[in-house]
Amino acid sequence: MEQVVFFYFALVIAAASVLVVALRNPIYSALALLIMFFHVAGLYVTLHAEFLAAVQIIVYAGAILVLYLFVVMLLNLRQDDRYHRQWPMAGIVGATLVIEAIILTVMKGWTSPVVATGTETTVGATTNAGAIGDVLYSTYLFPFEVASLILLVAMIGAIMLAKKDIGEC
Amino acid sequence: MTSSFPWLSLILVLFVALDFVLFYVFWEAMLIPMYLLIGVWGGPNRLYAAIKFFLYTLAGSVLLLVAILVLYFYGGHTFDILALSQGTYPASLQMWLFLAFFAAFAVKVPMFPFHTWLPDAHVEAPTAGSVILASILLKMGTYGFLRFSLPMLPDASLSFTPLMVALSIIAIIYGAYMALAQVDLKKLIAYSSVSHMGFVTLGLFVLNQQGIEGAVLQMVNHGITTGGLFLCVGIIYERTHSRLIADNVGLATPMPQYATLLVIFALSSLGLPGTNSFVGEFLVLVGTFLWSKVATALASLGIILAATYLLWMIQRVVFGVPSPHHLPKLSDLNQRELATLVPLVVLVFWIGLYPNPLVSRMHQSVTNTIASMSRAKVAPTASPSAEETTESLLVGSREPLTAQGSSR
Amino acid sequence: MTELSLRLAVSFAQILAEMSIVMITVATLTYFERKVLGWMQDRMGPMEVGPYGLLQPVADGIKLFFKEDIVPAGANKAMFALAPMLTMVVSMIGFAVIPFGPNLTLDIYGMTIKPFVVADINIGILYILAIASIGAYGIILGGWASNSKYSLLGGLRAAAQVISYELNVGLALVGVLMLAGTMSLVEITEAQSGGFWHWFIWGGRPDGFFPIHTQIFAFVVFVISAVAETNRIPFDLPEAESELVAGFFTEYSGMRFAFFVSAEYANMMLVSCVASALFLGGWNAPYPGTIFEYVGLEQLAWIEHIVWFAAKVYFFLFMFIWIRATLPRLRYDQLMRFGWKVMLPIALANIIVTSFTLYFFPR
Amino acid sequence: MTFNTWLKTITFYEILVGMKATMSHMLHYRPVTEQYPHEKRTLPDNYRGMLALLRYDDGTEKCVGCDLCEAACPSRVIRVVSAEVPGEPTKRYSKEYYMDMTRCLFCGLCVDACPVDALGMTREFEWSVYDKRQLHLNKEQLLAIGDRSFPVREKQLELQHPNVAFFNVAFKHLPQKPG
Amino acid sequence: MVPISYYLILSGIVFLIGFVGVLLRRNIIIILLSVELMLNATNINFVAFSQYFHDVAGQVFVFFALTVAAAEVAVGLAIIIALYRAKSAINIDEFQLLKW
Amino acid sequence: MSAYGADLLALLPELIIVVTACLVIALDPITPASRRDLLAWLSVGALVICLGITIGQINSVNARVSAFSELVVVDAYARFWKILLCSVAGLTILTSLPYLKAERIHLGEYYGFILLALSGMMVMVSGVDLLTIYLGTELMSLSLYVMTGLNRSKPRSLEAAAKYFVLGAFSSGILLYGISLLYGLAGSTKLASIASAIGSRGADDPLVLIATILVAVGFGFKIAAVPFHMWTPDVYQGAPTSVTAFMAVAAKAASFAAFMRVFVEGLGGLKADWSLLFLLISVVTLVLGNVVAIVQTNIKRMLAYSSIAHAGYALIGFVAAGRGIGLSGGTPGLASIMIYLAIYSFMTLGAFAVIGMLRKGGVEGEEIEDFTGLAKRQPLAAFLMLIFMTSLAGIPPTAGFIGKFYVFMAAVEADLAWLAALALVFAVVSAYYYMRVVMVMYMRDPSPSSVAPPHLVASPTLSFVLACAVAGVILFGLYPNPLVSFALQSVLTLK
Repeated sequence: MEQVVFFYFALVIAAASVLVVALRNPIYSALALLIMFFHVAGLYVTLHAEFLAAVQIIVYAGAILVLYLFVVMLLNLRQDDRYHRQWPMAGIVGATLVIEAIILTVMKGWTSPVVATGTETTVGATTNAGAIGDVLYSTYLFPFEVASLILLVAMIGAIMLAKKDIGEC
Repeated sequence: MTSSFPWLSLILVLFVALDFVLFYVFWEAMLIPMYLLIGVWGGPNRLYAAIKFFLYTLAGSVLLLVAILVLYFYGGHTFDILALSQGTYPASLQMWLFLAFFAAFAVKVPMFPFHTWLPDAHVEAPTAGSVILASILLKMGTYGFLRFSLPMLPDASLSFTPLMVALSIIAIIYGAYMALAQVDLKKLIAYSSVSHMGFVTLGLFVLNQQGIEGAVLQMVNHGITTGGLFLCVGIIYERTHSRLIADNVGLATPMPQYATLLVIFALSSLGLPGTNSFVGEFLVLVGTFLWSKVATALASLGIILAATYLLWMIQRVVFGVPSPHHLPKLSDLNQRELATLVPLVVLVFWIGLYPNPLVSRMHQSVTNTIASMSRAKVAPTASPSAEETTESLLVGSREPLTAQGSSR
Repeated sequence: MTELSLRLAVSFAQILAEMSIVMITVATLTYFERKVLGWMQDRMGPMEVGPYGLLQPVADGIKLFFKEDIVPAGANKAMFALAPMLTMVVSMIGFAVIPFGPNLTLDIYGMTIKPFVVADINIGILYILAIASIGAYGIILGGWASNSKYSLLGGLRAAAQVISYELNVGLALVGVLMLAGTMSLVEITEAQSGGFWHWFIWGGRPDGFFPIHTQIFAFVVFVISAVAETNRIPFDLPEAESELVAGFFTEYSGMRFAFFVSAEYANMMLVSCVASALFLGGWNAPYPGTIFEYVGLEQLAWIEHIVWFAAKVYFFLFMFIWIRATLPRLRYDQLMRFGWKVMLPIALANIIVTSFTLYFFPR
Repeated sequence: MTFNTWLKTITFYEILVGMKATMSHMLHYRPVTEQYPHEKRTLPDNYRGMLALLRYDDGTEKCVGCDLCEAACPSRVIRVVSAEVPGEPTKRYSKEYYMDMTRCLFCGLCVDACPVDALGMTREFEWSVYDKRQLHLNKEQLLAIGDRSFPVREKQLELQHPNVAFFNVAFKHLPQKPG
Repeated sequence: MVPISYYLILSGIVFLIGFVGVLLRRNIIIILLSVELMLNATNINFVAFSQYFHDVAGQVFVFFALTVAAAEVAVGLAIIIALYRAKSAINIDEFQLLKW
Repeated sequence: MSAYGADLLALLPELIIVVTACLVIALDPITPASRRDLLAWLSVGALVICLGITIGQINSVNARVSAFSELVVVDAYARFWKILLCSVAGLTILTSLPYLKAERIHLGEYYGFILLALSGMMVMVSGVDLLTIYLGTELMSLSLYVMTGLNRSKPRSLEAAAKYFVLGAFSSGILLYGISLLYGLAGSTKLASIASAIGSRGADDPLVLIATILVAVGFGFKIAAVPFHMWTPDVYQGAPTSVTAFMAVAAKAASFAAFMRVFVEGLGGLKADWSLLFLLISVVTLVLGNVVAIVQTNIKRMLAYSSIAHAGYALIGFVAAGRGIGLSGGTPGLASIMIYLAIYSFMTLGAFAVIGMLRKGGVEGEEIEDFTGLAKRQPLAAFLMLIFMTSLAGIPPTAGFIGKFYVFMAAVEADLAWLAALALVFAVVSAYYYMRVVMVMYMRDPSPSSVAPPHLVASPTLSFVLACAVAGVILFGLYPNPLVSFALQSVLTLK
């Protein structure tokens, strides 16, 4: 059952990813990406990461992709039926990575990893969101602050760049 | 222009440096002022000449740095030239190091295949630049051979001797032959420089007392004589604004003092007995004779050719009828020019007639050099410290580099 | 397998019931909106179809159902068809986590079923936010796919507005989350039991009345942002009739139009449910316990709870209409400035103040 | 900004006042709506409704086919095809008379222009139809409207209008009253 | 139980598609969408490993990656809009002032 | 609150910088345009204080001090970079002051962004968890994207920002994927546990190799190593000059710092593998950077390729470190990178300051041709440029030589004499294009067509920056011992 669910999600994710790259219309690409985001969120739910699933939808689908659509519409982009001239390069890179992946799975696969025995909080004690919240404000306080700075930079930077009239000295 | 000279004078440090890195630093530091000297105050084609000079010399010397670093690790983690001279190195390593040294020094000398920058640089450089180039910079190369190649890499030097001698003789004959064809005074002297420096390298690599002493003496002589010649060309250039032989004919009448001095320097350059070059070249040829008679014969050819092109030059420049439109400009030497040239003339005759003070001073060090070479030949792995280093290299447990180790 | 199918059946029944409740409410809402607007404007509202116009929603539905479905030339057909469906579906599935009544559990064949909430998931609020954020897609796509300037402008405005105000909605809820310490709507509502002053709008502590944790500012921010989020007057910039004809659904007709409209009403209902559950104590009565319990009919207490919940929701819905009857539409820059420069700082300040009060006066 | 205005701003005072106003209207519910199909308001005397062609009381049409109404109409509503009365070369009547009511703006200029008062404006206004071709009225329909809107006609056409005598030299061969 | 390698392969495929998309497409928006694909592939990895190790650190990393992605998008789209105002083009090979 | 007291104290410099950045951004709207200088001086003041604190920490703290549950450390290694980065940021601000005014983009936020970027870099250099390193990288990159597009009136600036952004996002995606694989290997993103996991799994696991390659590629973009360099010339050319200077110097240094820490502390077990990889990369970088720089006519573009080439030189030190034998065998290699980058910072900053100064004179001083006859117009500026170019070419007695010297020494020690020789040959190639600038300045007369080139007046701040840069180049060239010993001591804390 779990495998069936996984394969459904995986199939849709992969197909949607291909569509994102292959479709000519940016709007269609964005919508394919939306489908992909939903299925990734579904995958998270099967992995018992409900918090991330919700955040995935809220942030990726609700904010990031809406922004993309907004910009696509603002700039009123229609068809884009041209590809870059980098077919050979992309082909080579892609083929190399595919071969690598095949080697990876066939030759060695995933051997038993080292199970972490650190001081990390483990999932299960409380709810998923609770667990993440706990570590976010204790163990990961410092990255949290750095992330807030990143958002500050993004906010001010976006305003500075997109503002129509800029104050000059 | 004046700002370049203090910087250039730092070259002197190069000749007294006992630290290899210090040597290298000053070796390279000379490049920029010389580059500017040629490039800023030079002739019409100065940009080409400057960049050619710069790239040739730099390209040669970078390999020197690698060689120095390799020596550092094989010679007991030190940059002390004396200590490194004591060390012994595996033969194959010596070959590589010698080639690296060769690239640096041969460009500077310049030896035969690497000499093409020299005529360009000389022609385009201002007089002062030419003088410094000829008198000092070229000696850096031969000094390098004498100071590093011979004592540090005796086995390689020995193996490369035939090649070096061959190159030297080619330089002697080729330089002289090219000088014959020149119509530009400066280019003529530049090619004669190539030829004369060939004598120096020839003397160095015959690896005996006479040869090396002659080479060292010839280094000094070349500085004096060629410097004098370049000064003479500069003086005439200031007056007629031309360095072409065809433009400067018949100077004996309007400029008798100048003509006299020019003739003296030219004769010195072709090695007339009684002048300084004769002593040097003679010693070199004696040394060469001990090594190979054929080589001596071929090298002597250079002297004959030198006589040809120099005398021919004298004939054209000093004698004949001066062109009328140049005549008003041809005033004889003034006090300053005399004060510059006369000491050189004094030196020409002093060394030519009484070279003993110089030769006796260099005698001991040349002996030491030769002795260190023979020591190496006898006992390839004599130094215990060197042995330990090699051992540790082979085993592969090197001690970490510390701050003290890297400081000079 | 039987258990699974049974569970599916139960869930299906719950969903069906909830959907019909929502749809019926939406239908009545369309009626009441017109009626109330009429009353407030000294009119009568619909009076023709049925007694006092009561069958008007049915008539509207039939009319829209039989109307010609027009797809504009140059429209992107697939997207044009997709947009209303997306909007509709999104507005419907949000109700899954809303507790309509008390947290009872029924045991049927060994299964535990919560009859008044379809899915009590522990990230209920995040779920609601996620769903609300997807709602913008239908609008944006509808606006884009219509190949019409009005629609495109409406879609653009909707995108900007939804993003701006969704932030405020999310931040306004944070104070409540901190007070409740959970993200499940059921548990949040339960935490507000015990009477009027225990509702999170006042934030009274269980040990007595002292509304230091009051969330009234968050409540105001939430309500205003919710109005904006549902594109209602005075924030109906995306569908401004007088400027953009009807904004993103200018080109829609028939059932697709109906979808958009009913989705808007469903959204109104959803935010009303969330507001009552989070700020006004959900199904809790404004007095401790229930009257039925005092009378001795504990089994029927849920009826009272549901009535209270419905009352609160309908109060909000009424307020939506009330506001519509009162206020004119904002200008676009006013809307943005209000959202970013007024609502956002208030919401942020509320979070800070709440966290401080919670730190010094823990619940 | 005084404290008072500040306070009003943060408490949304003006908005609350407005909401109070709407609420008070709702609570004091006095609708001004008239349930139109069921109760109809009285029309004013000078109401300008549907156009109609009139007759004399002996059933003769008043229209003499002079085309002045057609010329006066700003919306080109009217089309008149006039013809001689058979056998009486000096007399004319409107053989065909069309009005496209979809275009009419009920200005009344045609009525003013009519030299014989053959046009009248009725008080009919409920003319919504499903097919707008039905609003392209011909002479019979217009006369019918006139008949039902003005059942009482003037008695003597000679006395009716000074112009009539000028236009209608004799009355013997006028078209007969229908049926 | 789904083996962890399945997740790994899935994320590898998605990453690859995103990678190829970046190289292949010329529309800057689609390039950025492809970058989002790459980031999502990463997140799948993290969540899968996090579940595998019963360790919440991976999920925290995803949380931060999401934050960064959002910030990047904000800045990137601002740049694109500013650029579009200046140039009316968003295909990368239409930027001719600088050699690509 | 008190629980984090010690942690906060350890990260006091970062805190000060972040607080100042916020302060600058907050004060900017209420500062009149004529008084914006004050914001710059505020930033510089904060940097000076930070510098003081960081230097003060050297004596008081000699061990690794972990902070915030071992996500960041304060050790001598981090402190070395922090001192360097703080100085560079301060000098950049002083350079920007006249430049931004001349470009008419004197915005208060600019200083805030520099400080924020700096704080990102400081997080990078002190992070020992891939999470903090990643976040620091992103903080730095985002600030730089914005700063690149600062000059919005010029499409070139925006194009540069767009390119930088696209490739930056791409590279961070790759880096993140590598990090996720490493997390999968070790079950933690801490460098220490990654090291131990690699130790227990062995280096021949293909997954380990793929993760390593991906991380290396991600960092390769940041340090502009070939073949991940394509953004560099465009971005350097398009960005405002002061931003370019900051990018070329501080961003590269910080990226290298994080790069070294990740590969030495985390992936040290794979030394043999990655040193081979970097060997290839460094050779390609050297060749391409130096050869392509020759044909450039724009000096910023030329310096961009030169910066690529310099990354190649620094990578040699890295290869040498990877080849190092024994526990601390890589020490000289790593120290040589630190020395190299410190010196590189001074000379590049100086070069860009001169370019920025030319802009101030009203000359669009970006084409190499614009420097024609500078020696005649501005002997001092030309002389300074000469010194910087000489140093970049690595000719003694300037500091550039010292940098190369230690790198090559490390290379030779690691039996890579051929690599050193190759690099030196390309140093000669590089000398060609550096000397071309000198040639243009000194050996060409100012073109008569240009109407009376304005007399350049260096503002006091710019003079100070130039003085610092020249002092650095000359002092470290003549007496590098303090720097060398500092680097050697610092690198020892890198486990």
